[in-house]
Order: sequence, then structure tokens, then C-alpha cells
Amino acid sequence: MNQVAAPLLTPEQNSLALWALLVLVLPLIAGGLLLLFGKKLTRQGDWLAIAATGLAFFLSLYLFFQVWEKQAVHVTWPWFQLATGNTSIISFTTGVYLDNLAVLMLVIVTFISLLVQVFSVIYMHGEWRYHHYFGYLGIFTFSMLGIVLSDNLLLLFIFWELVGFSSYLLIGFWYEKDAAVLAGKKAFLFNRVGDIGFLFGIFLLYTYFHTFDLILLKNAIASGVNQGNNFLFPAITGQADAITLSYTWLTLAGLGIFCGCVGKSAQFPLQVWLPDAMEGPTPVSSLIHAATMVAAGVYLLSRCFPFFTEDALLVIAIIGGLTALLGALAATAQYDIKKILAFSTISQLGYMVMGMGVGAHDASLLHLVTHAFFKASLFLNAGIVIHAMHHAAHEFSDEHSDVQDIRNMGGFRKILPFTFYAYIPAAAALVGLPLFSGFLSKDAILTGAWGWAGFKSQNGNLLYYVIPVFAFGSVLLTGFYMAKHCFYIFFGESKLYKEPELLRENKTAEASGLLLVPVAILAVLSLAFFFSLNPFNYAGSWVMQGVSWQKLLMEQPGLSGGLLPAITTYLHEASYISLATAILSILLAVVGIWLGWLSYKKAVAAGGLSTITAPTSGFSRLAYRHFYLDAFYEKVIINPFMRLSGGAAAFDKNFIDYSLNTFAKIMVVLAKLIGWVDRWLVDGTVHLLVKVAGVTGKLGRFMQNGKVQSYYIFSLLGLILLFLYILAF
Amino acid sequence: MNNIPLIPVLLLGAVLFCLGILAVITKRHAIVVLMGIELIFNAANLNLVAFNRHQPDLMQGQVFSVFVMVIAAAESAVALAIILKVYSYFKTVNLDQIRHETDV
Amino acid sequence: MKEYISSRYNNSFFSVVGALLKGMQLTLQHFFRANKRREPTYVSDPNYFKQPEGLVTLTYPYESLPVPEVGRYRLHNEIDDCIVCDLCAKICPVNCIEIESIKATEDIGITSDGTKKRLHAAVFNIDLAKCCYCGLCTTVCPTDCLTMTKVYDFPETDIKNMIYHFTDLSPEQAQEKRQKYEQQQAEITEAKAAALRAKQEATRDKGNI
Amino acid sequence: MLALILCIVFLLLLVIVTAYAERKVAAFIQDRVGPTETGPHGILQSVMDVVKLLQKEDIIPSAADKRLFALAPIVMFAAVLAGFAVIPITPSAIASGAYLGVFYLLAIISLDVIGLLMAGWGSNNKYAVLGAMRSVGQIVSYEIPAGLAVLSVVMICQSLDLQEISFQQGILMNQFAGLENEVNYLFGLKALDLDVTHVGGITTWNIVRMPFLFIAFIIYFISSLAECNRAPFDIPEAESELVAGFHVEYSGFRFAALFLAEYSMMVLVSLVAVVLFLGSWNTPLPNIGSVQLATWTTGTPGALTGHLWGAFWLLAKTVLLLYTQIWIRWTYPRLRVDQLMHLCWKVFTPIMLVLVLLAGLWRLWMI
Amino acid sequence: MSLVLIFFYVFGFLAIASAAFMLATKNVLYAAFGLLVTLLSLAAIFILLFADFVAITQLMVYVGGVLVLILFGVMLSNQVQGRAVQSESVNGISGGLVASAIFGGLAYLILSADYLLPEGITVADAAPANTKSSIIAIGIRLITNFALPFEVASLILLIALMGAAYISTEDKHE
Repeated sequence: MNQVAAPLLTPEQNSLALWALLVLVLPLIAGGLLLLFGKKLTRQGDWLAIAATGLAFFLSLYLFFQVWEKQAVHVTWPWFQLATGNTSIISFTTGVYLDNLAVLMLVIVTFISLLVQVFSVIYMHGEWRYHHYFGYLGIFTFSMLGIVLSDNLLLLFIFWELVGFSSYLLIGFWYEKDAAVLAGKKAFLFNRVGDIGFLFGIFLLYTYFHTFDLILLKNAIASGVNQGNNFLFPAITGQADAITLSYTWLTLAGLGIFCGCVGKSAQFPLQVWLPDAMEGPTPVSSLIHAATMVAAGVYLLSRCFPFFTEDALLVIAIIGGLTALLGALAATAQYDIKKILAFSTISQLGYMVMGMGVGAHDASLLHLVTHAFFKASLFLNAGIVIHAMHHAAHEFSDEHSDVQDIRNMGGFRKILPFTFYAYIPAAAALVGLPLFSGFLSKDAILTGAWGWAGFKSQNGNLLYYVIPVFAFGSVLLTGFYMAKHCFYIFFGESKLYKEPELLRENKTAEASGLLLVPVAILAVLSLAFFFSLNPFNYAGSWVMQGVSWQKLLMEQPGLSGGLLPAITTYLHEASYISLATAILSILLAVVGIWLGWLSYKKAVAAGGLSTITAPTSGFSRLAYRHFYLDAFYEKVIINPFMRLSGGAAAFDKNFIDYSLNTFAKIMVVLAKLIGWVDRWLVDGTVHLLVKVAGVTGKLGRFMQNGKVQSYYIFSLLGLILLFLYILAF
Repeated sequence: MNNIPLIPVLLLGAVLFCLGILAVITKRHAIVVLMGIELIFNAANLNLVAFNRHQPDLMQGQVFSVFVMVIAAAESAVALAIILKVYSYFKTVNLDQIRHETDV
Repeated sequence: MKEYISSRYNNSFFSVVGALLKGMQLTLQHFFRANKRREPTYVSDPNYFKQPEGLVTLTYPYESLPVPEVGRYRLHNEIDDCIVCDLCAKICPVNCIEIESIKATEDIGITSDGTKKRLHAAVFNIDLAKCCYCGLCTTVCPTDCLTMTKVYDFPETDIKNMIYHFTDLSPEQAQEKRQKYEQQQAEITEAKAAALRAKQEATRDKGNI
Repeated sequence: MLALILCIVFLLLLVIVTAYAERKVAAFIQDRVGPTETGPHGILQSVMDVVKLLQKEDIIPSAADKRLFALAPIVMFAAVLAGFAVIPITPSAIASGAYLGVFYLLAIISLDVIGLLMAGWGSNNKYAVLGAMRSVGQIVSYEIPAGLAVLSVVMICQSLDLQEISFQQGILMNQFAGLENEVNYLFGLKALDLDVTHVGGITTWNIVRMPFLFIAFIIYFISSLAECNRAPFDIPEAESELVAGFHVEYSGFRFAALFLAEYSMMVLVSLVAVVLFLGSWNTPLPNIGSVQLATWTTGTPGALTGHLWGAFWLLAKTVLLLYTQIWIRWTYPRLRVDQLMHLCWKVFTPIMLVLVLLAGLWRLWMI
Repeated sequence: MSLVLIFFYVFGFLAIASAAFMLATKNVLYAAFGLLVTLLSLAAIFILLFADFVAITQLMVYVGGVLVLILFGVMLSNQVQGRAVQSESVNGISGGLVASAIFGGLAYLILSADYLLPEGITVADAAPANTKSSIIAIGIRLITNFALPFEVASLILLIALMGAAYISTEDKHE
């Protein structure tokens, strides 16, 4: 096994792998030190965390330039061995896999993490357990990097769980608040639900292929031959014979892995934890929603892309499209500055997952990258705004107003101009306006979706067009809610605090430089130029080039077979789709913004910026409550169980008891009847009959005495009857 | 010949099993009923180990007897928690009295 | 409560462990100083205050702190100097001194300070189980024969032994002295009676004359 | 058989000495002299105490459950004594070389709990019941960190046999059947490439073979204090609240049995700590070049020198631990129940879980 | 009669006797101690059957765990000062009939079944000689052939732990 898994490595590759490991452990070391000794260090050790992450970032950059478009490094080490009794020994390997995708993720994760930590220095200043916060961030970054670097599913799963755990720590960081504790718990539990599926997917794959190694798995799967309903795989390592696997099981394995993504990337129907996760500190939201936790699901899909059959991909596409639409719809009705962004994240993740499902693998990853920057930027902007609101609320000793409600804000364009100008590019990128990064990636996904639908519906089944329609609908909604978000916060005039100075750090600066610099960097990175020299052509983007499926999967699309090349060809032929998508998406975005402006004007005109009431009209209430999904779970999962047990008890009491009681009653009536007949007709033999009937009635009552031990006796009588049967025959 | 024949062990198991059943049937105290259940588990375990002694190639018998113990531990923990809850509610653990209390 | 404690003390891991170790160190120091012993010296000894370390216990019956010369513990009566005046018995607040005196027939001697002794002490018992060590008896003693000594260690297994007998007369001697005195009294009474009778006779004689 | 008798006599002697040392050390720490009268420096005090207790009338309270009351001390004493059976005293002397020694020990210690419950309930006294309940709650809880600490050692040593674990911790390792080709590296780190198989001494003790085991040792030691109901975890016997806990009604030879069981328990846990963590009967002196300190102070296994050296080192370390137990008792005040449980469940158990994981990884990757 | 066989009969008799005592006594606590003796005798029989790991697990789980739990349950569910911990018997006759019928059936089945076992087998005698204890074999089986039941058992334990903890917590809402 080792001979197969570890081809000859050049010293350079070995050293690259070691550098990668250093990147991995740096945040862990910093985090561990902070958790243990943070209180003793100067400034509670935030410099240590930032320095470690910064170092990790620069190492990642080095790795990026060494690996990107040049080579793929796969280094393995023996991990552990299991003896299987009398047969051979099973070895497990672990290792580092660096390819274009991995180094890209490395850079993004460490970069966003670095910016978020710098931002947090001011944002979390004076916090009790300041050092714990940075420690948790370090562990979180470590876990995410582990997911990125793992070359096998088992290790990946371990880091996957670590991410879940550290996100639990971060979301519940303010554990004095009940809501934060509940949110952390909820996120944790919903992730577990997905992870069970993930685990079963891993087990299925292991059962068939006897390896966790992603590369070996990929090669094994790529060599499979489609035989109608089955796949024939040639003999793989450690296996004597070729194996035949049914399509259904492979689909199930793929869906199992997708379950993990559903939990972590907040896909329908497990997305409800994400809005609640806003209870965590805002920089944490920024980190979780931009580059790390939720992106992990998409990353996983990309890594495991070859393992998905065509049917599995279809499910993924449907779930993704549905999530995109539902998230966007919910976002339209929210008024919490962070909740809107949270639902927007759900929606955008839906895009990415849908992109994976429709085979737009590279477009999805491009969107992952661009989304990481602009969403981080938006959250950090929101953080500045909340910080300012808190500042003012503190000055006024105002503890009743909701400082996160956008209806309480307004006019920040003048008060916090720098923030406003940093906010605009990011928001525009999210909406998908041309010249901004979001346009590129969203356009790519939309084109892919359209192309997929077109290709699939060649047999006349137009239902496939539902997916692109969902996607385009989401574009419109995105424009609408982002416009609202922007207008409410930055336009008009401040609703709550009339003195703008109170919202600023001091007369000259609107906020501390450490808050503004990360935001500024991210805002600049939301421009399209960084991703493609031609801001209207995503195909030329260097990211797209680097992560295209031909490169990542080595021309082996895996179980989905010829789907990807076929779609590519189809898109090539129907070249109008690309152009139409671009125009349509811009149009929809603009219309969305216009509608948002109308809605804002209407609200201002109605003076209806009341912060107390929740929306009352039917649909917006539905959207505000997130389609009552939480209530749905309460009703569908929890209550039915309660009702089921209640029903069982009622069944026992009302049906079984009742029927036996009735039986007994009938017996008594019968006995009485016979008694009457006996008394009025003949005695003698009839008396005997009466006795018999009486005894039968008594037996019926006796068996039905409600004592569990008697029931036990009667059930044992059944066993005795069985003995008698055996004795008799 | 340090070998115990199979039949006596199985008969011992059968006796313990029946005593366990007797305890479950005849006792009024919920905890004694629980003890009877433990006795039944043990009788089953004895059979498993005895069979394992005579067919040890895969150790199924011993492995499964360990599983039986695990289940028994889980079972008794939950059962005792329930009994204590019942006690705190009805102030008795007498099965017949509990039945009368619930039989409204 | 919890907040109060955590605000007052540094509850971090290292300070707690440090405090625990400090305690262990303290007890260990005491343990190792156990090879030193406190000397049974009196407070006037210059060494008395220079022994802050080591065991403080004295193994009593074998060693003890010295008692000062003026220690006021067990009573002692120097019976040769005692004039059996009974003052001590009268002043005693707890009535622990029991004295029975016998008048002597003649002067029986002189005490060391020159007082004449005229009484025999038939019984001179001090019940030290009752004594409260107030010292009043010693202050009233005219001949300074009753004193307090520095003996403080005189436990007994029988409480009767706590009664100290100081008389130098055995009961037989006391009986003899008593008889002697009664005899003398009888003689004196007889002599007086004879004298009276003679006087009466003389008077009667004169009257007769 | 001889080993068994020797062990029992030896260990009972050790128990008696410990009871005496307890009083003497307490006195010294408090600047007193302690017992002095019976024998020179009072060394016969414990013997006399036992003799006195044996002479006393056997009082069983009339309201007590007589059978339970009478049986409880015997059950406790038997349980603790049974634990001694698997303790290796020297390289060739062990009462019973059970292959599952460690596991057996953990199981046997839990038998002790039954005796406690019998004593507490049988006394028909509310202090006794309260004391027994507290004691059982405490012992059962602390079995978890202690068991995990033992588990981490077992993971490192890959054996449940106490004698095998002992052999692994010294220069005699390769003489044990099955360990002929094993190699000890310093700190268990193969990467350091310092072969200390024949250096022996302290370098092959478990706390050095896997340095994290030192933390496990500390936790095991503290947990064992709780399992023996020793101060500062003596809330089951808290004089100021429960008079004397579960043995408040006992007197005469039954009290003596309880007393001996308690002190035997102390000796037993100290022996286990020494065997598992502190090199068992191995010498602490390493071979340095041609100065073969370890070889000189080990003797020949099986011969008289081997017996004497082995017993000496084992008992020396045990006595040191016993002294520490006494020392701790006379230093710290008693904990509250909630503090006790907090320490067990929220501090020790998580730390030990991490350490067990570490031990596993260490074994996988390092050795 | 080899020594092992004699020991087996002694412990078997002890197990039956103490189980019968458990049935006969009215005192719940005595019943628990009767069960204790049964469990200990069974542990001894396990050792005689070359199942030392199972025997010690029996000690640990049943004696150290389940029985302590039961004793705790008895003590917590009876007032210390009140009546003695008594338990009456019901269904004596019917229960006895059923149990003896089942025993008769079982005994008949055991005695009449054809076990297809090589009498005086050599495998069983050879196996303990190879390995000093059954624990190595059990350990290997547990993480290979029986890995799934092992994991499921751990899940069940966890669920039971959570369930028991949840059930026994005070219900604050009522």
C-alpha cells in the first residue's frame, strides 16, 4: 500500500509539505498559548495571534506561488495500522495534498483570518476573556486549514468536526447571553445531523474501496466502467478481484457526503442554524460566513466531485437552487443588520452548491473566492456600524433600543463616509453589478445553470429550467434586499441618535484605523479586476483557469461521466446563453435595486420605520420568520414524537383496553342472558353452561387486570405453548 | 481434562433464567423486578460464554457477552432513573400501588 | 458568593497551584524542624525566647519547666514551730484545715522565733483536695510555720491520701497528753476544792470560836 | 504461595507502620511529639491500638441490620486485600501473575463500594447513611479520572499485566517473555534516537518514557486520595458534620477491620501508583557508561539479591508516596462536596480524556 | 471429577442458592446482596470457562456498576427512618407454574438438542495455551469483525447516559 500511495517525492515537494504543516499548526500553537497563558501576556496576547496568522498567511503565499498552475504535491505518511485477526494488516495513511484549490483556499483562509483578527483588536477591545476569543479564533483557523490540507476523508472528517466544535465556541462566545448559548447549541446540533450523513457516506466509500485517501479514491473511481445500472471497477489496491457496484449505492454514498455539506454550508433544510449564529461577535460572523466554516461544505463538494453520480448532482442542484431562493426571500423581510447578511450568505451558498450540482464546478469555486472577500467586507462594515451604534448607545445609556436594527439607523453616509465607500463595492459585488467581482462569478454560475438545464431538457422535459429560474429570481431578490440594507443604513438621517459626533470615534476619525484598514483592503478586493483582466468575461479569470475541472480532477469527471464535457460542448454551441445571462442578470439586479428604493421610499413616506412591530402582511411575515422552518422542525420532528408516544399510550388505553373491556362486558351480558334462559327454561345441564360462561368471563377479566406482571405471565404462556409444539412434533 | 461439559452449564443457565423470570413475575418492588431482569441477562451471558468455550474461533460468544453487559448497564441506568422519577412522583415503587395511582 | 470570591482572590491556575505548593512547603518545614526540641528552661533563662522552631511539647513526667523559688503550691506545716493557734483553720475559706488542740500541762518548748508553745496538736490535717491555694492561712500564721512549697506534682490514686497529717503526736501519745491534762485539771480542781473546803472549815472554826 | 503469604504479612506490617507514621508525622508537622510511651518512640502504638480494639466488646446496635452490619467490615477488608494479589513485589515475586492485573484491580476496588454501602445502611444511622452515600458518590466519580490515568499507562505499555508493565520500566525489560526485542527510547521519542534500554534507572520509568504521564500521575494520585477518603477529600468522614461517617457505629474488632481496610487501601493505591508510573521495583539509578549503577542496584532476578533490591525500591517509593498522603492530609482543609465534584468532572476528567488521546497518539507515532 | 468440574458445581450451586435467596427474602437490600453473590459466582464460572476478560468485566460492570446503582436506588427510594425495605410477593402460584414449565421446556430442549460439538474438543484447550488471555482475541475482534456493533453499543451507552441524566433531573417547569 505504501509503495502505491507514496511515489518518489522530490525534496522540494517534501519541504513544501512541511511548510504546509507549519501553516497548519501556527494558528493552533498561537491559540493554545493564548488559551493557557493569554492573561499573562501583554495586551492579552493579541499580537501573538496576529503574528502567527500573518506568518501563516505569508507562508501560504509562498506555497501558492510554488504550487499554483505548477504542480500538485501529495505527501503521505503512515498513520496507523489495524490487525485483522488472522489476515493481513490494514494500514492507514495520512498526508498533505496541495493542489491549486488547496493553496487558493490556504491563502484565502489565512488572509481573511488575519484581517478579521486585526479588526477584532478594536472591536473586541476590553472584552472579558479577550485572550480566549483570540485563542478560539486560532483553533478555528487551524481546523479550517486542516480541512483544506487533508488528503483523506477520515482526517478531513476529524477537522470537519473540529470546525463544528470551534464554531460552537465562537458563536456561543458571549455565553452570558442565553440566546448565544442556544445559537451555539443549535449550530452544533444541526451540523451533527448533517455529519451523520457525511459519516455514512465515508463509510460507504470505505466499505467499497478500502481506502480513505482522496487521491486513491479518485483514481479508483475514475477507472470505473459504466455498465448500465452498475459500475465495474478494476481491482484496486488491497483487493483481489474487480468489483461491481450498483449505481444506487454510489448515489447514496455521494448524497451522504453531500449531507455533510448541507449541514455545514447551511443548505435547505438544515440552514436554520445560520441566522441564529449571528449571536456571535460580528468579526466571527465575518470569518465563519466568508472564508471558513460555510465554505468548507462547498470545498468538500469540490474535493469529492468525482464521487457524485448524475442523480446525486441533480439532488445537489435542486437543494442548492431552493436554498438560494429561500435565503434571498427570507432576507427581504429582515431588519437586523446582521440577519440580512446571514440570509444573504445562505442564498449565496445556495448558488455555490447549485453551481456544483449543475456541473459549473469552477464557477462555484470562483464564487466561493469572490464571496469570501465581499461578504467578509460586508460583515466587517456591519461591525463598524454596530460598533458606532454601541458607542452612541453607551453615551446615551440607552439599553432599550436595538442597535442592530437597520430601521434605527440612517444617514451614516455622512457620518461614516469611509465605511460607506468601503461598503458600496462589496454590496455591489453581492448584487452582481458589472465591474465588481460578484458579477463574474454569479454570471458564471447562472450560465452554467442555464446550460445544464438546456442540455438536460433536450429530451423535452422542461422541468429542469426550474433551477435557473430559481437562480435568476434570487438575483432580483438580492438586489432588492441589499438596496434596502444600504438605503436604510446610509441614507436619510439617523433615526435614533441625532448627534452624529457620538457615532464617531472622535472629531477627526470616524473609527480606529485598525477597523478601517481591513475593510478597505477587502473593498478593493471586491473589484473584478483582481479576478479577471476583462471584467465582463469570467472565462478569462485566472481563478477559473486554475480550478477548472480539467485541472483539478485531471480530466476525470468521475461517476457523473460525460456530463461535464457534454455541458461544455453544449454551452459552446449555444453561445447566446452567455450573453443573455449577463444582460438578464444585470437587468434583474437593477430592477431589484429599483424595487428596493421604492420600498424604502414607501417606508419613509409612511413613517413606518417603527422598530417594534414585526411585518404583518402574509408573505413578509412568512419570510421574516424564515418560512417558519424552526416552527416546522418543532412541529414535524419534536411534536410528532411527543404525539406518537401519546398516541401509543392512547391506543393502549383506548383501543386495547377498551376492546378487552368490551369483550369482558359482552361475556358478562352473555352470561346473564344464559342465566336468564336457565332460570326460565331448564336447570340441570344449563347450569353447567352458565358456569362455563362465567368462568370464561372471569378469565377474560383476570387476563385484563392491568398488572404488567400478569401480562408477562401470559406472554410466557406463549413461550410454553411453543415448547409444547416442539415436544409434540 | 480441564473441560466443563456444555450441558451442565446450559442447565445452570436455564435455572438462573427461570429464577429471574420468577423474580420478575412475583415481586412487587420495582427494583427487585429489575434485579430479576439482571439475572435473566446473566443467564443468557452464561450460555454465550459456554458456547464460546466450545467454539472459540471467532470469540463471538465472549464479544457478545460483553455487548450484553453494556446493554445491561445502559438498561439499568435508565430503568433506575425512571424508578427514582416514579418514586418522587408517587412516593412508592410498589408496582401494584403505582397501578392503582394511575388507574384514575 | 462565587463572584465575591473570584473578585477577591486570584483564581488563575498557577496562583492556585502556587498557593497549594506553598502550604505543602510550610508543613514540610515544620516536619523537618522536628529534630529540634524546646529546652525545659525557665522564663528568666536567656535562651527562653530564642527557640522559635521545633517541637514545643515537653515529655512531662520526664522533663518539666522549672518552678520558681516562690512557687505557691502544696502547703506544708512545720509542726515544731506551730503553736496550734487555729488562726489558719479559722481564715480558711474552704475549711480544708482541721485542727484539734490539747492544752499542755507545762510549757512544751519554744518555737524558732521564741514564742512559747502551750498547746499540743492532736490533729493537724490539711485536705489538699479541697485547698484552693489562696494562701490566706500562710499570711495569718503568727509563727510562719505554715508555708506553700513549690511541689505541685502530688496526684494520688485514693482521695483520702490527699489529706495530709502534720501532727507529730501519734494517737496514743495524744491520748496520753489528754489524760495528763485531764489529770492535771482534776488535780487542780481537787486542790481548789480542798482549798475551798479548808477555807470553809476555817470560817466555820472562826464562827465557832 | 510463599509469595502470597509474604506479601500479606509484609503489607499488613506496612499498614501498621503507616498508621503509626500518620500519628507521628501529624505530630511533627504540628510541632508535637506524638506517641512516645509504648515502646521506644512509641513504635508499638499501632500494635497496641489493634490489640486494644480486639479486646473490646463487640457491640452491635440493637436497631442495626445485624447481618449487614457484621459483614460489611469483612467485605471491605477482603476486597482491599484481594487487590494486593496482583501487585508485583520483586521481579520474580508476585502473588498472582494475572494477565489482566490492572483491569482486575479496578474491578476489585469497586467491590469496596459495596462494603461501604453495607456498613452505612446496616448501621441504621443517618450519619452513617449520609457518609456512605457521599463516599460512594465520591469513589465512583473519581474512579473515572483514575481509571483514565491507568488507561493512559496501559495504552503506552500495551499490557494489562502489572509485572510486564514493571519489566518495561527498567533494564530487565528484555528478560521478560515477549519483550525480547523491545527498545526503550528516551522520552519515548524514536526521533531522539537515544536508546536507553540498557541505561535503565529513572530514564525508563513511565513518567519519563512518556512525559505527559507525569500529569496523569498527579491526577491519579489526587484521585486516589479521593478513593481512599483521605483528606482533603474526607467529606464522607467529616468529623464536624457527620461525626465519623459510615463507621460511626462501629467499635471493637469490626472498627479495627475498617481501620485496617482504610489504611490498606492507602497502601494499595500508592503501590499501584508506583508500579504504573514510578518504575515499580526498578532502581532509579541509571547506568552511566561503565558506572553500572542500575545493574549494581538491581541484583539478579530470582536470586536473593534480586528479591531484596526489588522489594527495597518498591517499598521505598511506596513509603515516599504514603508520606506524601499523610503530609497532604495535615496540610489542606477539607473540600466542599460541590468543589469535589467540580474538580472531578470538570477538571480531571477532561484533562485525562485529552491525555488518553495523547497517550494513544504518542504510542502510534513516537514509539 | 476434575478439580475444575468440582469448582464449577460448587459455584453453580452457590449461584442458584443465592438467586433463590434473592427470591425468598423479603428485604430488598438482602435481595440485592443475594444478587451480588450470584454475580460473583457467575464471574468465577466465567473464569473456569476461560473467559477471564468477561469475568472481570462482569465484576466491573455488574458488581461495581449495576449493583451499586441498584443499592443506591433502594436507598434513595425508601425512607431511612420508615418501615424496613420490604417487598411482598404476588402471583406466587401462577408464577411458579409458569417458571417451572419454562424450565422444564428449556431442560428438555437442552438435553434433547444435538449440538454437533466434537466432544472433548481440542480447539478450546489449545486456544488458551496460545494466548495468555482472551483479551487480545476479543480486542482484535471488537475493532475488526464487530466494529459496527461496538460503535452502536457506544452510541447506546451515550444515549442511555443522556437519557438517564435527563430523566433524573428535577423538572423545573412544574
